[in-house]
Amino acid sequence: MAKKTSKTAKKGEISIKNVTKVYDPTGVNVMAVDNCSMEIAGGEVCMIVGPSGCGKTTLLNSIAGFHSITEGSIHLDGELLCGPGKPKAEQSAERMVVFQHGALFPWKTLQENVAYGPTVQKAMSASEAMDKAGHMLADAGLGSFITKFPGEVSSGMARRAEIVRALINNPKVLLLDEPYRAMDALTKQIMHESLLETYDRTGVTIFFITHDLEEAIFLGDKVHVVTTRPCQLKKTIEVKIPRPRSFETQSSEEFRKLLVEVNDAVHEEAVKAFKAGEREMA
Amino acid sequence: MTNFLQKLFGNTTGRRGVSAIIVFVIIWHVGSQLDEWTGYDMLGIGLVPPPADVFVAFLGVVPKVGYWMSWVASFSRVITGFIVAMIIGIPFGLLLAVNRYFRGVFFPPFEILRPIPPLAWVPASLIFWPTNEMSIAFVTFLGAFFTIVINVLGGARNIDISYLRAAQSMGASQFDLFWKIVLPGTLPSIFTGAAVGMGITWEVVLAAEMISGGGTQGGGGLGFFIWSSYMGGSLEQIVVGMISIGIAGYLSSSAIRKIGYHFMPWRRLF
Amino acid sequence: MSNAANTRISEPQGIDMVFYRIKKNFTSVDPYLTVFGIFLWLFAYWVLCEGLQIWRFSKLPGPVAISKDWFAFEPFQGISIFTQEYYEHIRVSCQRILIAFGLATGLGVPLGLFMGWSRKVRDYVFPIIETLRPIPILAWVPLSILLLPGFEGPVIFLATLASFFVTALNAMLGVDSIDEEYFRAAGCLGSSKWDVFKNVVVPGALPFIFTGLQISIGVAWFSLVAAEMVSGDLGLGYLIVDAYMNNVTVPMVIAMITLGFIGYFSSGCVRALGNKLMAWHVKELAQQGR
Amino acid sequence: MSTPKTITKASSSAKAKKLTSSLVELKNVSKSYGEEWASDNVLKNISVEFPAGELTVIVGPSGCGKSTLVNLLAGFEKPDEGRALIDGKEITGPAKDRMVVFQETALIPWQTTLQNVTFGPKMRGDKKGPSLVREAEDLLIKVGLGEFMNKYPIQLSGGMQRRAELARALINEPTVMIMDEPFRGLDAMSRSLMQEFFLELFDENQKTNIFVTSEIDEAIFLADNLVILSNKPTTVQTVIKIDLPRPRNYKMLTTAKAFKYRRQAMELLHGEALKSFAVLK
Repeated sequence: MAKKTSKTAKKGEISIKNVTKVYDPTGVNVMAVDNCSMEIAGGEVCMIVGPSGCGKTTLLNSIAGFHSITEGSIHLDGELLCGPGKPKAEQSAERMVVFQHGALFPWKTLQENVAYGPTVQKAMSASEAMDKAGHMLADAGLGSFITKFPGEVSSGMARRAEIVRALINNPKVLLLDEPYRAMDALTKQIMHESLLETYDRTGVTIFFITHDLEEAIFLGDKVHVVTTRPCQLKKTIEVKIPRPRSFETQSSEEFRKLLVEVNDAVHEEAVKAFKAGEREMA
Repeated sequence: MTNFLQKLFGNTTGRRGVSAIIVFVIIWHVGSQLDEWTGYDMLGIGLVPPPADVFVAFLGVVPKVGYWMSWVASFSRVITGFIVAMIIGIPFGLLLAVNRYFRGVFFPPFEILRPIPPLAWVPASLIFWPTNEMSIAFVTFLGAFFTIVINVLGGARNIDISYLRAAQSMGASQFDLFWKIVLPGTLPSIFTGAAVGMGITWEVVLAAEMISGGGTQGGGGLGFFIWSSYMGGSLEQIVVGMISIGIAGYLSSSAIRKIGYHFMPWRRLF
Repeated sequence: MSNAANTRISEPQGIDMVFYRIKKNFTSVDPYLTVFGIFLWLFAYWVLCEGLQIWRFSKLPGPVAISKDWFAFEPFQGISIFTQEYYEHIRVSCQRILIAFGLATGLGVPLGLFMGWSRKVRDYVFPIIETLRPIPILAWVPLSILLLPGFEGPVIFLATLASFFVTALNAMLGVDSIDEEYFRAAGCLGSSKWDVFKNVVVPGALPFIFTGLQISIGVAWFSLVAAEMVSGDLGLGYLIVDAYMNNVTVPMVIAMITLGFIGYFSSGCVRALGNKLMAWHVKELAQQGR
Repeated sequence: MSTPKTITKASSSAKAKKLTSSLVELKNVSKSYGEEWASDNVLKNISVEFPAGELTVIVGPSGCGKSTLVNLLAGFEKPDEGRALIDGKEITGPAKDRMVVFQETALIPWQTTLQNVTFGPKMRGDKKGPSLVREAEDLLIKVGLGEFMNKYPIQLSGGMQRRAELARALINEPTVMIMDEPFRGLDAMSRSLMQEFFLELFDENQKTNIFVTSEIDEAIFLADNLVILSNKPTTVQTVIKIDLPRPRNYKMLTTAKAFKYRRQAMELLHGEALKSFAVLK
């Protein structure tokens, strides 16, 4: 198992049991998730890989409390988030989401954005929160940008600030929904290194959705490959590359072997999803 | 029909909407009668005729030829002004968009004249044009013209440059670029402009009919219908006139939507 | 061939930047075209109305006649920049617009925001607004004259009504335009309902609100002029009709031009206020090169 | 300077009508744009050769002026200095011998897929009537859009739009295809499928291909030659010859040889990427 910092003993353990989600938007039932179970240990980086539109996001949304689930249950540290009799989890700062398109409030500066959480939760006074936000942003290498609006900085910087905004609340779990999707490979690389550095510092549990295989292996402790819709667990691959990892890791022989393994599992699903997508359009 | 009813009552939004309108009519009724019942006037709407009286008045005017003649008169004014504005406005806007020199010379005067409210032109045009009818047509034209030009200009200048480049590298001539790319690319804004322009046109026609007293030569119009009801002190007929104009305006803007739908098949698919 | 690729020019600062922009502006053909265009237009106007006096153009006052009267101590036809009356009309119109626009904004923006934010409010209020909206504002003129007392009441009512619809609808669309993810993010961060309204709904809808306000002030002027023309005792719209009735054409045109200026100025004010309140939006657009 | 090579590669496609491809060269090209003081935005003294019938991939960090390079090659812009040549002749403007597939899809939204594909020949008038329509239909079937000919671009998925755009370019029988990050915005999986599809097309046509991207894997997977750009100012850093066998499939990317190329490219580019982010730390 990867090296963990000691302060995160038993924190952010997620257990997903037999979760099923059926949508009914137009009278036609669509099954997004079908009897999906997985266990995520506290302080683990769990990567979910699967074709787009396969229901991965549904899983994340039900953990975060945006969607209800139809069957099954989800527990966090033994506490029921949602399950029988309680279809929808409540939203809470212990489970922070970083969104696909970025959801820093464009009308607040980076510092105000980061300070927002503690302020509205009344965990700190406004000025304390602003101070702390300033420090945390500076630690993330954004010190000279704290008074800028998100629209003024590059997407990479905005994404870093968004992760800082999540972390200032000391969440148990960080839920990331393809946060680096729109970035080019080189920017992504830098973002990965920065996220790993953050992880090594905080040891927060990370639930990360992606369909970039290299990203999955480079960041993760475990890679869960899921099938195309409805979303089911197809294969779990343990990544035993030691931390801290650097960009050289990505050209190691070990990495290459894992990539072959994941690639085979995913490619089949990708072709299936692609064909299904074409059929749906026609 | 059942389909329509189902759509209306089948969901919460529909039920709430219908009940809101019913409540609105009840308040209208109560408000108009309150003075009679209790002696207290509710916020000055005590003078408004109750809905039932309006309905009766409506039934009263429907068989009259004069009422329908006012529809015809107003509609023909609106359509004349509007069509002339389209015919002149669209090429003018496109020219402003594609030719830099044309824009440089003609855009500033256009911008200077644009903020003057169309109705402020009414007396001047009454003086200038030989007949009342022509001056109403002119002001109507002005009302729609500015809106249409601004929309056409904005739309044409916002066309994605990559369409132009793609067409160019496939060997399209300037002529083709204009007819195959610029014009269809501007269509959505043309229709937006037309819809807004149509609204303004109705306002202007009404005002012009009221101010010029419409009836003398032009044969009334809905604006004059309201105005003469006002002069005659028939409150029910005023409200009937208002509703009629509401319907007329609604009909003309849905006509524009229909036409737009027909001309822009690729926009239906959103 | 230029050597631009190899030379480095440092970015001009402060006043130098201003000079640079001015210089750059005047090396292009645009400002000359503008001057030429305005001159051409004035010249055509002069030729038609005063030079040749062809057809019915002779009935309209030309630019020379207008400017002579406008800037005269003792204007021939009653109105100039030195007469008290001129400013009185302007004052009255502006005062009415301020009241109407203020009322419409004060009522329309909150109503629109609530319509966008709460499904329930929208379901109940929106159908009523949609039923009333197709009725052109001017169709309300006789009714409002009958129902509301005095000259001020109807005029202000009409201008308010016109801009109220525009403002409320745009505020509602503004809330619709806010990405769902911002609401979710705010929820995750532990916001109360009120926090969401204050920190997401209001700022997120601002760009649309200000687009709406810009249109709304134009519409307010439009209806105000109409209302003043039909019923009124003072104001620029009244001045136009009054001049027409008294067969003096110069004050009529002066009032028209004045309306144009004030209308332009007032929408400029709304725009400036919007840009001040939405620094983030302006900077974002600038970043995208727009 | 080398003369245009004849195509020596084994051309698997017997049915290809005529194998026409051109040699494209940039000679000492410099170009600046934007305000004069923003001198980061320059291409500086770029000389690069795009051999006939080969697939050359240009890769560099984002914002390094790759799109400007495309504009120069396509003829939308002219270099400040130096020359852009096709078969030894100066590039003077956009023409049908160099078709561009754009970063954002440039399918004309008000034309159906079929109309989009027939647009070019119709405009020039060099192909007409039923034979043109048949040719376009064949091409669309080949790219897997047989059922989508009468749909508007908005009705197609991202991947389909890209394929329609490929068909629209190919019907003009260009000698050079210029691809400006054509698969950007597609998700990683559709992307890898599109890459395989694109290579099939390439193996069949053997046109000169210039492909711009910022993804290293994509670059190595596709390329015969890999041109790595460096940033601020933009110059050519290295050209790597990629010697992987064709036809290629997705498994080839995880071979040891590909990994060697990958490591080499990554080391070069990581430095460049950090340079772009230098402002951060």
